[in-house]
Amino acid sequence: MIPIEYFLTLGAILFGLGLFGVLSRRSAILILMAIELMLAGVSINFIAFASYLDTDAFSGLIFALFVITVAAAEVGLALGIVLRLFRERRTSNVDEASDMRW
Amino acid sequence: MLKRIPLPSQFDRIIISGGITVGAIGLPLGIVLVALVAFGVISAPEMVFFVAAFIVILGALGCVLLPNIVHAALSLTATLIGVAALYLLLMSEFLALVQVLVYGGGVVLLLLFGLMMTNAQDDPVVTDGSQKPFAFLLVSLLIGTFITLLLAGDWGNPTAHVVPFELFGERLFREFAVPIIIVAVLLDVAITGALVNVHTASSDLPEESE
Amino acid sequence: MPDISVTIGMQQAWLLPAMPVVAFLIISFFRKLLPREGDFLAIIGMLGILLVTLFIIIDFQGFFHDGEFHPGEANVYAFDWVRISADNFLFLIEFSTYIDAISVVMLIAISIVGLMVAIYSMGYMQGEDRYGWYFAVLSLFVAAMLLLVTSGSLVWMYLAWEGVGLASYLLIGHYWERQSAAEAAKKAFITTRIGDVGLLIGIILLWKATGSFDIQTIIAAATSGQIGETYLTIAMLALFAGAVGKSAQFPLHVWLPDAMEGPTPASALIHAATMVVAGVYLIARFSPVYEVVLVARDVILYTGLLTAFLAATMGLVTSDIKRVLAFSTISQLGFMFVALGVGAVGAAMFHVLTHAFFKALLFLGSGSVIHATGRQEVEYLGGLRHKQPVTAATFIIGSLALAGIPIFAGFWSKDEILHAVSGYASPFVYIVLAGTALLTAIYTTRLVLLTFFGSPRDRSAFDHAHESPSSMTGPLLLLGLLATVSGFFVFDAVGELFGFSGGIGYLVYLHHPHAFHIDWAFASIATVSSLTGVIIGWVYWHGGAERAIKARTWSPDLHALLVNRYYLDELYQGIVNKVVLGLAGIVAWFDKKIINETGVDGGAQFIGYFGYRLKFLQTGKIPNYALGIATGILVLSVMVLARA
Amino acid sequence: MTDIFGQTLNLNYVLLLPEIVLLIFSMLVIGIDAFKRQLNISGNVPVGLALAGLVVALTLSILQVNMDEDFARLIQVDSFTSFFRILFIAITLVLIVGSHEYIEKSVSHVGEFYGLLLLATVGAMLMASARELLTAYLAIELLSFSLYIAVSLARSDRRSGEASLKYVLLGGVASASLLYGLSMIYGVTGATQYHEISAVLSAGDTGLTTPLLLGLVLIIVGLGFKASAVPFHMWTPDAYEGAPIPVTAFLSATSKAATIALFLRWFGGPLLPIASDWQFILSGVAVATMVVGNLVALQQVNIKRLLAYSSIGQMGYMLMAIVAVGSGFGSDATSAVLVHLAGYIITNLLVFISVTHFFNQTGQEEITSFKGLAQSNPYLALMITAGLFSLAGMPLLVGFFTKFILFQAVVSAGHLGLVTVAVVASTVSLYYYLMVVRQMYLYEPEDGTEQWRLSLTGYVTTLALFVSLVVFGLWGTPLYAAADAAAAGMF
Amino acid sequence: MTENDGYFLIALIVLPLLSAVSLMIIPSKERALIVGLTAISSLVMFFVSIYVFMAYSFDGSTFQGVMSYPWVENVGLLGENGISLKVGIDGVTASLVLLTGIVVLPGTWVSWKIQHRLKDFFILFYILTAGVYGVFVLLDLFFWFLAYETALLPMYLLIAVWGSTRKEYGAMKLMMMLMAGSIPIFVAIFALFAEVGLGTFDMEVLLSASKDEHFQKIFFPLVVIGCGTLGAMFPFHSWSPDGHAAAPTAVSMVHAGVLMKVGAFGVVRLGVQMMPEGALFWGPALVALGITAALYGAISALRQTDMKMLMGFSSISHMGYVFVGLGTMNVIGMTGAVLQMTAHGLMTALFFLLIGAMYDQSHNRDLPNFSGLAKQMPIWSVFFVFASLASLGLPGLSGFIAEVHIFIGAFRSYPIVGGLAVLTAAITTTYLMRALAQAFFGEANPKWDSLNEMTWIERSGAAVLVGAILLLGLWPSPWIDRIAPSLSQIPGLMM
Repeated sequence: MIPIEYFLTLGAILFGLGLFGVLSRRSAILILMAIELMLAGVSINFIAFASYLDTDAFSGLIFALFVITVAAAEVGLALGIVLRLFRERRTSNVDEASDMRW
Repeated sequence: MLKRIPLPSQFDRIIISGGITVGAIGLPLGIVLVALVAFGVISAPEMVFFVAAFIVILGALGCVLLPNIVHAALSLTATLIGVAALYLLLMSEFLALVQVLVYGGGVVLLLLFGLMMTNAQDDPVVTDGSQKPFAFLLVSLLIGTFITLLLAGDWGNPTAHVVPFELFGERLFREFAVPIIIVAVLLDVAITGALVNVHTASSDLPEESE
Repeated sequence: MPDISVTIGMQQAWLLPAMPVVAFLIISFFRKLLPREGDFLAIIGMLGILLVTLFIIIDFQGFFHDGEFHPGEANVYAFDWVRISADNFLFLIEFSTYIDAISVVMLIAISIVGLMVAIYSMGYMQGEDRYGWYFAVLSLFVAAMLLLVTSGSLVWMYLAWEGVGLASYLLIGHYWERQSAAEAAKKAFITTRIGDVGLLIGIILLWKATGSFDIQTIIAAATSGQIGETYLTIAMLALFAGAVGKSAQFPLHVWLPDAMEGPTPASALIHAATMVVAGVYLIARFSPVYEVVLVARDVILYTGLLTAFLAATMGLVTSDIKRVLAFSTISQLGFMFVALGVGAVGAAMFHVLTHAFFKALLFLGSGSVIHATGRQEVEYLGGLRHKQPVTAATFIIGSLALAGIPIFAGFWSKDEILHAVSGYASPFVYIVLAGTALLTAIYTTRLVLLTFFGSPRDRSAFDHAHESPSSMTGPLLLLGLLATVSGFFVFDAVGELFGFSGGIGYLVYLHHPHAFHIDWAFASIATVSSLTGVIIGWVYWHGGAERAIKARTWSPDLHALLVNRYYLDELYQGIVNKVVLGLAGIVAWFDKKIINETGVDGGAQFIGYFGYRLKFLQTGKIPNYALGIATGILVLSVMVLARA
Repeated sequence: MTDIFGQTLNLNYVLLLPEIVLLIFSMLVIGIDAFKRQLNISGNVPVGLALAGLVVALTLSILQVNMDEDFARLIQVDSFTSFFRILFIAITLVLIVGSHEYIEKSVSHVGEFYGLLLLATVGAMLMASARELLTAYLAIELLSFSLYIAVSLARSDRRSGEASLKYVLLGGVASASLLYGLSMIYGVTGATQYHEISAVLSAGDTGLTTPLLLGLVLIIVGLGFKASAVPFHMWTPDAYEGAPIPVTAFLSATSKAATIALFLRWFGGPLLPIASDWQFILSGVAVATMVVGNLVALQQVNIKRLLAYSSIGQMGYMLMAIVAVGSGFGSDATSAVLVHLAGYIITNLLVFISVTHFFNQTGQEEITSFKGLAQSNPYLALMITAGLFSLAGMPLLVGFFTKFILFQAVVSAGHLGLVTVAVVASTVSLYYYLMVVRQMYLYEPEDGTEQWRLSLTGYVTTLALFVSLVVFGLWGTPLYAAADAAAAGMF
Repeated sequence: MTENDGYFLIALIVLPLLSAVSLMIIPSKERALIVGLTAISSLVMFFVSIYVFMAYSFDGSTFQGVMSYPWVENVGLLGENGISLKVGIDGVTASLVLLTGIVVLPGTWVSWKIQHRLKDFFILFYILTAGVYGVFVLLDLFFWFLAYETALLPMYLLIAVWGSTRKEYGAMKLMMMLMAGSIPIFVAIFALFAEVGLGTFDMEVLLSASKDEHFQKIFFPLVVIGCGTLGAMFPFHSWSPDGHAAAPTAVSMVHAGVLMKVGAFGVVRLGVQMMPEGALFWGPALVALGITAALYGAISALRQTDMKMLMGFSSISHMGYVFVGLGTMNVIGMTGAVLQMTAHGLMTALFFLLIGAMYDQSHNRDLPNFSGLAKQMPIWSVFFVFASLASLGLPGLSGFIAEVHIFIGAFRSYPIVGGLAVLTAAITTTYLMRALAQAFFGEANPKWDSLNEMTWIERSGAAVLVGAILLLGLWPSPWIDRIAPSLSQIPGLMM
């Protein structure tokens, strides 16, 4: 069988890559995608734990299900805001959305 | 707005580049993996894991590195589908299904529409920020630390189990009724939010200064 | 009069300061409402003092018998002023009076001169601004002075000591509209205060060693050898520092000449007769202790000697009539300290008494001259004996007393001091002191000649001059009498005449029952040297004083040195300006720049600057913010990794 | 009903009545508002409905004060929950009453706005009452989602969208971190129920210390983001500045309080057995928060940003107290936190409502625009001064009492060093509060500024808050007793 | 003091607060009403203070007039009597209460001529007064600290709104420094509560509870630094000159006269009484700081020209004596320190009253600008000379009796310090005499012919202070008999 560590490592890498995306991207939508990557890493964790360690209660599965749902909702919500920003400023570049600072 | 998006050529390029990638890297790797399975060094599920993991990581890298936004979005799809494959490996078909449907189908499409509506394709400034090298260093360290911390733990030697579908549903709707209600409200909020922001009456928006 | 002495006597010594205090309070608050601004109250107070002093002297006789003084209950306990008590511990400051022969001598001087000066002032101060205030302060001074000499407790003595300083300050600065008067008052107060630092330290040191502020207890403890010698020496030297300040001894003598900015009668009382001898009184009071600490006594001796000589030389060239007298006062005080330094307390106190009379006389005389002419520089006076015969006569009497011409009071006391010094080991002291006596005679003669003889040099002043009113000449005459005869008091026979069983000599000579004895050899030497001085003075300054002017050109440097008072004022001023104010400047700079601007404001600015730098982390860009989060995650995970 | 393991599930929906009522009313508000043109109803109906819902929910919450029961092992209705329910509902109530003029004037989509406020309140209430990780997570998201939108609702203000974007994107990162942390906790303990986690962790070494530590770090990151802990605070000033002022107030009050409630629930409950593992992390974060928050506040020129940094600093104090919760003084420290939280919220509401009214009148939010307020509106100047002084912990006001209790609890738990930092930081904070006070009292108003008055509701709310500020400042017993009871419910 | 006299102590706190609240209700146009109200309430406070002082009996019990109302108890970390409204005085506070009453009375009087927002001034002023009284009479650490901060809080606005010369800077600096000073006090209070561990802030309990010696050694310096800041102890004195220069008359009076004593009193109550072993250990350091401050302040004052700056540095110097006295750790020295608090309070209040009386007319305080003021303002000058004499420690006035105790106390333990302290008195003489000679005497400067004599109100105010100075100087027993027995109960104290 596949050791659980494989999944955890993969989860960590996905999480890290997602974070990297957030840090290095300028487009609001790409940042959203990167967040999805992070959440995917989390989901892998949850499901791995659920099916390896918590076989009776499998709460992790339920958790992952909700995570996916919430992530989807968040994308919808965030996209709305991005669109609004785009309509206000003709850009989805987050670096330009820096009227407020210091 | 739509005519500005050169869909066909994009897909062409993706298919070509994807094919070359799979051919150049995937094939030798696949051969190696098959060989390893054949010689009994790794099991078949492991081989599947490695293939899926390969796709996932590659897709993730593509998502965060590719300069072309549509390419990145498509890489994300690859990743998400790879993740779904992993879910299958983890014996949860249901979640794999949800993953493909919700993410591969819904979210990515949503994102693509978002990209299109924000004219991201034409926006020359939408590339990577200046802190990319530093972010790379930082994230490498971070991943290293995470993995070190994770692997330092003694996880034992558990095996994966299948969760019966009915049990899953029963538990979900019996015990987790409140979360479901909350999620329902949450979705309602999200819709409201999206509506409010997208449907902002033009009078509410400040005059655009161009 | 034994009946009265039961009711008023040494037990009622507290009345002495109380009466003038009442006068002070009434005059200072109600002088606008009182006729003559209440000067009569001051006079009444002085009369009361004289009366009480008389009763005290009568009471005091009772302690004299068998040629010895038996104090008995002279130390009168009055009340606890401060009392902190606990197990095995008592901190007590009590108010008490103590009268002995020294006090009585002082009381006589104060009461007589005080009364004379008060009466004299009625004429002298007539029509001045702040007439009543002057009398109020005069009363305050007398009160403090009497408290000083009657107090049995060192703390109360210190209180009075500062009180006379205050009165002196107020009187020197009486004409405060004159900047010079204000400066002189300031100088007097600060200079004496520097001495008082020593006095207070001495008092506390003595308390620390004995646990008491009672003078007699302290003396008893010190003489019985309870206190280590070094410790005691330091304490007694500290006390002497107070005396140096108050009695204008070198190096703190500089205030006294300037103090002549005050009204002349006040100078007569304070800066000649009474306050300045407080130092002498203090040392005399502690003389049994100084018998034990000979090092301290030597310090007193040489300080006195140096002061006497220096002051006399300065007196030679000073032109201001009052300042000449001031220098002579300093010089005479030096004589007294020399006497104390050789242990001749009796001689010192005798000189205190005679000096009080003749110096008060001289001051009042000079006041009369100033009052009449409006000038006090001798260069502008002359020939006044025609215009002011009474003043001139009394002034000459005083001068003769000061110069030490036989039969006048000063002769007896000064001779006594010289005699005491002659018994002292080093002939050098005697020679210097005798030389100083000679100098005294010279400058005294100079003063008299320039003022009252020769021809007037300022015509308008001379024409304007007139004899002073009787309120002024009366005291002059009385004091002239005293200056003539008071020296005889030392003879037993005179004492018997006044009803003292052992003679006043015993009183003055304290516990030296061998009392006064005159050594004709020394007396003649002294007389000769005084007469020589008078003659030298006559030679140089009679007529037009051409010789004196010629002598001045003989050594202009020396003359300049003397005129400028050995440049001590300049030196002190320099020290104050350069060293003290310089140090103050450094400290003020340190406070402003280092503590305030660098430490406090700088600290605040540093914090603000820190915030200012930090706020620019807030770039407004989402990836930067996310970087913050990521950095946080990394740092925290590395932290836990390091810990795990 | 029983669950799949055959254990009974308590499905007594009465327990959730306050939340349910609020949900229904929020839907009503949103729904009616959407059709208000068609139904031809006045603009006051949404606000009336929202208030009615809040009042009903408040009544129900008060009725449930003494309850201690769980709902399907997901929600615990105990005194701790009741404390926060009442607190949160009261906050929303006061905010709506105190600033409805502003909302009607400067907020777009008023109906949705009220609905979202109610929903956010529900989210906050669930955060305080959850006893299971998933529920807690969803509650956080409910609160956050509502606020993401609410932040973006300032009418005619470009900053609003920007603020919302920052909030939502960074919030996504933070909730991913939080989830990762939760997954670790789940992986190590195999449970999502608080009491089960607690049981596993207190049973001893699981052999999985390092993953657990990683989980703790990420949970602290996730919650720290919500609580604006440094260095996860950077969204705060921008979101505060861009949001409509009542939302800013809501962010600084409800959102923060709910996060602290969650902190207490988690770190005082399931994670308490491993206190020594997270205390040092949290101390570091708390110190950084106190220092950075107060230092940067010194340099602000916008009142909302100033208050943002000030609330960051305040969060530092509370995080510090949560460290103390781990030191064996759980109940005492918790009640101290609750006291301080309540005091902080009363104060903050007073300040924000006052600022709202100031903005209504002048349209300004620069600190310098407060110039001469003491003459143009002495009442409001007094209110703002009292509020700011209370935030600085000055005496006679509630801030002094609560800070005293809070710091004392932390010292009693043995963290003198932390308190020293806190006291220093709190002194620094006085400086920037005084900067505002100075503008109001020292300078003359601009020429042509006339005296003006607040609306009636403005007077009522500010006065009520001011009175409680003073009363609790001098006689903190009711507050402390309530907090003590609430803390007792948790331990 | 009888049981019921505790009501008078409570009245001391309630009266000023009540006045402040009443003032809030009165419309600001009603000047007469404001003046009347403040006149009555200041007089009542004055007499209650005197009564409290007189009623304190010598029988030696530590705290008298003790009254306690439970406030917050049995919740959280508070046990029985956790926080209680507890009042009571000992000999030290009896004399300080009297001082407050004496200073506030003329402080109120001289403030009546303020034209700008008189009502607001008095509201803040009375809150400040309530805080000061509170610090002296409250026996619960929570309320003590509350009162302490209450006394500081109004200071900012009082100075910044009604002040002069660089008022914003001075006010902010004063406020921030004093608040920074309360940091270590705050910390020490918490530590004390935790150390005793009885769940109560009752000071009587805390005083008698045993505290670890190590603890005392650590926290005593914190208290000294904290309270020392308010007491203008070197090197935390920097607010004093600037703050005093900026403050309005009454505030300077109360601040220098009373509030600085609150700081020194804090050292007594929280430091020496609470942590005697720590005090014994740190006594030499306190003495060293004190004498440094005394010399430093006096020497700095030599170079000051602004009268209020001069007084600021002079206060630093005089407060230095207080710390010397406290550091001697013997009853005489400490009694002297408390006496010095009173003496300096009276004297410096008089100074600031006088400076204010002149500054209100001339708007100038720079000594070199003046000359011969005694001509134009004779009565004022007499008062000023009197104040100077009191300040320089002239025997018979209040300063002397206090200083002599301090000197003696210092000499018992540290003769060198004692010597330096006496020397400082001479330096004090120097700078005061210089100031007098320069500005008050000499030729009158016609530029200031327009200056009027003090008003009768100001004269009465000054007279009250002069009377108190004389009383204390000539008859100190009432004070000493109250102070010394209270102090001698501190364990470990040398007699």
